[in-house]
Amino acid sequence: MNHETEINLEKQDDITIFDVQGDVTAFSEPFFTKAYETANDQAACKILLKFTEDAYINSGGIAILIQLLAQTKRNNQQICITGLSNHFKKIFNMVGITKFAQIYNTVEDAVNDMAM
Amino acid sequence: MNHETEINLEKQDDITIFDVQGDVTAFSEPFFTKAYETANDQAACKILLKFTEDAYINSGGIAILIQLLAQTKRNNQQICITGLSNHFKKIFNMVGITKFAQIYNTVEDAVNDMAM
Amino acid sequence: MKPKNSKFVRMLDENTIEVSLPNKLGYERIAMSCSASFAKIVGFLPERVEDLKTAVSEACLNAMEHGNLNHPDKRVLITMDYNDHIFRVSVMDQGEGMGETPEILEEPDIDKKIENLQTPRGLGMFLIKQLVDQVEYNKITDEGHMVRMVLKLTG
Amino acid sequence: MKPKNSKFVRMLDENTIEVSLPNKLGYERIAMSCSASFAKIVGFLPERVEDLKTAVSEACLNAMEHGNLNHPDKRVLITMDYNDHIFRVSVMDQGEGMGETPEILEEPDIDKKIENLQTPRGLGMFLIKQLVDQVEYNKITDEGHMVRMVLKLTG
Ligand SMILES: Nc1ncnc2c1ncn2[C@@H]1O[C@H](COP(=O)(O)OP(=O)(O)O)[C@@H](O)[C@H]1O
Ligand SMILES: Nc1ncnc2c1ncn2[C@@H]1O[C@H](COP(=O)(O)OP(=O)(O)O)[C@@H](O)[C@H]1O
Repeated sequence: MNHETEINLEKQDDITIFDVQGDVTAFSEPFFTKAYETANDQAACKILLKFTEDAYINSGGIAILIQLLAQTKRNNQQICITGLSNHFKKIFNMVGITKFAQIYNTVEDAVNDMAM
Repeated sequence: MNHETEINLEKQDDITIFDVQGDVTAFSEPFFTKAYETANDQAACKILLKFTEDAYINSGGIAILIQLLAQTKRNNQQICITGLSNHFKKIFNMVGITKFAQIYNTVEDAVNDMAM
Repeated sequence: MKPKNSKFVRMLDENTIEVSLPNKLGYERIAMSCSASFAKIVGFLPERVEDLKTAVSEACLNAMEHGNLNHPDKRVLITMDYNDHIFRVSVMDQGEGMGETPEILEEPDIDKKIENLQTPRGLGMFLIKQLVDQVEYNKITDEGHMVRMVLKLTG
Repeated sequence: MKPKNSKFVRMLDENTIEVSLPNKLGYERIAMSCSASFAKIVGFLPERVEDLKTAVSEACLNAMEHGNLNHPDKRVLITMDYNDHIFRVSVMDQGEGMGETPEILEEPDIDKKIENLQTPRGLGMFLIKQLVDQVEYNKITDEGHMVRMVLKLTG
């Protein structure tokens, strides 16, 4: 089963980009946990979640993202999102995720805005 | 049912391009017949079939292409193919279509080569 | 083996497609691509196909987890038909349903979730209700529990 | 209706997926996307998934045309399972099969086809044989005629 989510961490200025390859489901939890731990070890205070347009994201995956959002809020970190298809932009809006993480169309837009 | 194949005719130099949008199945026959009639009305002697990479082509559609190849051969017209995915390049090879119609990776390659 | 084929003929009309899946998380993707393919054939626009896929996915996940309680030997049965511009899809599991009052399910509240005052889960039914034109759940049939969703082809 | 669910449980094991389609040309796409989705889940590479899709498509087209003779009230049943790196897919129709000697089917010959000495059709079985690792056809079961294809997961 391809339950693998791959998350590569990249730095751009003071922003830590979580490059999320693959699907986001309940099986993604350990990958997000590990990525977030690594980011914290590096004292990240700005995080950008970058998804792929063709990712399959389900409610189990969204629950994990909500947990991550909760943690970043508690730790006073800024968190933003990019790379979503229009469908998942809509879904993230419905669920209310956009109240806690702004969605950008491109990495460039996100990085420019988060730098300010 | 989306049994529609859309074929738009374009001219590039002395080459008539059949821009085939959509799937190529037994239902595509009237569209190819019509396109070929139009091309003949314009006295086309070089035809380039341009498919889309994500097209679904089945044996019913290939049979129609073989009929078209047979007609172009009888009428001494040159016919070439472009826009196929690797999978359908392989299939066209297996069936032997490549003996009668060369396959090019790009329209440019085809046009350059056919111009000679 | 004889009864099987005849049963299929008897029970499924010429607009109906049926998919039977083992109860494995991840296999909801198969139901998603089947329903997407059917919806495209009958003329749904890409955005609407995405809505359908998410609704089917969530209904299957619930069937696997809550209906079939993750038992690997249970099945999820997806039935789809298209008639008069109406696309119907039912997802059936071998469970007991949600009890008498699924309506009292707490609505997801993102503020509460972020503050840890509500589980981060509990989004599936909410998404289904948002995405389809009509949903009936908690239908107990002789064959198990069924969620029925309807999407209208418009435009 | 009771027997249905229990029958499903009895007949289909936890690695088996079943899709039942009405006998409509075009609906083979549903079988294609289902099998593609399943093959991706179990780890087939994209090129091999394409081979599978074409094989499934051709088997379904044959089932609809030659097996079910285009009767709209007949069904095509696709069963797939994956075990020990072997992907099996059978396509069943409610027809009589191809007669005793399918082996004598004339091989497609493009030169003859172009010269109108052979029908442009007759490519389906040829493609299936080329694309899958193993194919058995003309199997008549109690449930109808079946084509069975096998693809191995390698590498
Ligand atoms: N098929 C089902 N069978 C039994 N109970 C169900 C089913 N689907 C949903 N439920 C009940 O409804 C609740 C809400 O489901 P849902 O909104 O999808 O969120 P989640 O699955 O994250 O709990 C579930 O926790 C479960 O109690
Ligand atoms: N499911 C089937 N039931 C009965 N006959 C079949 C079936 N599949 C194939 N055949 C027979 O085998 C022949 C060759 O099939 P195929 O190679 O797919 O080419 P085509 O469908 O273009 O004739 C068919 O013409 C038909 O006589």
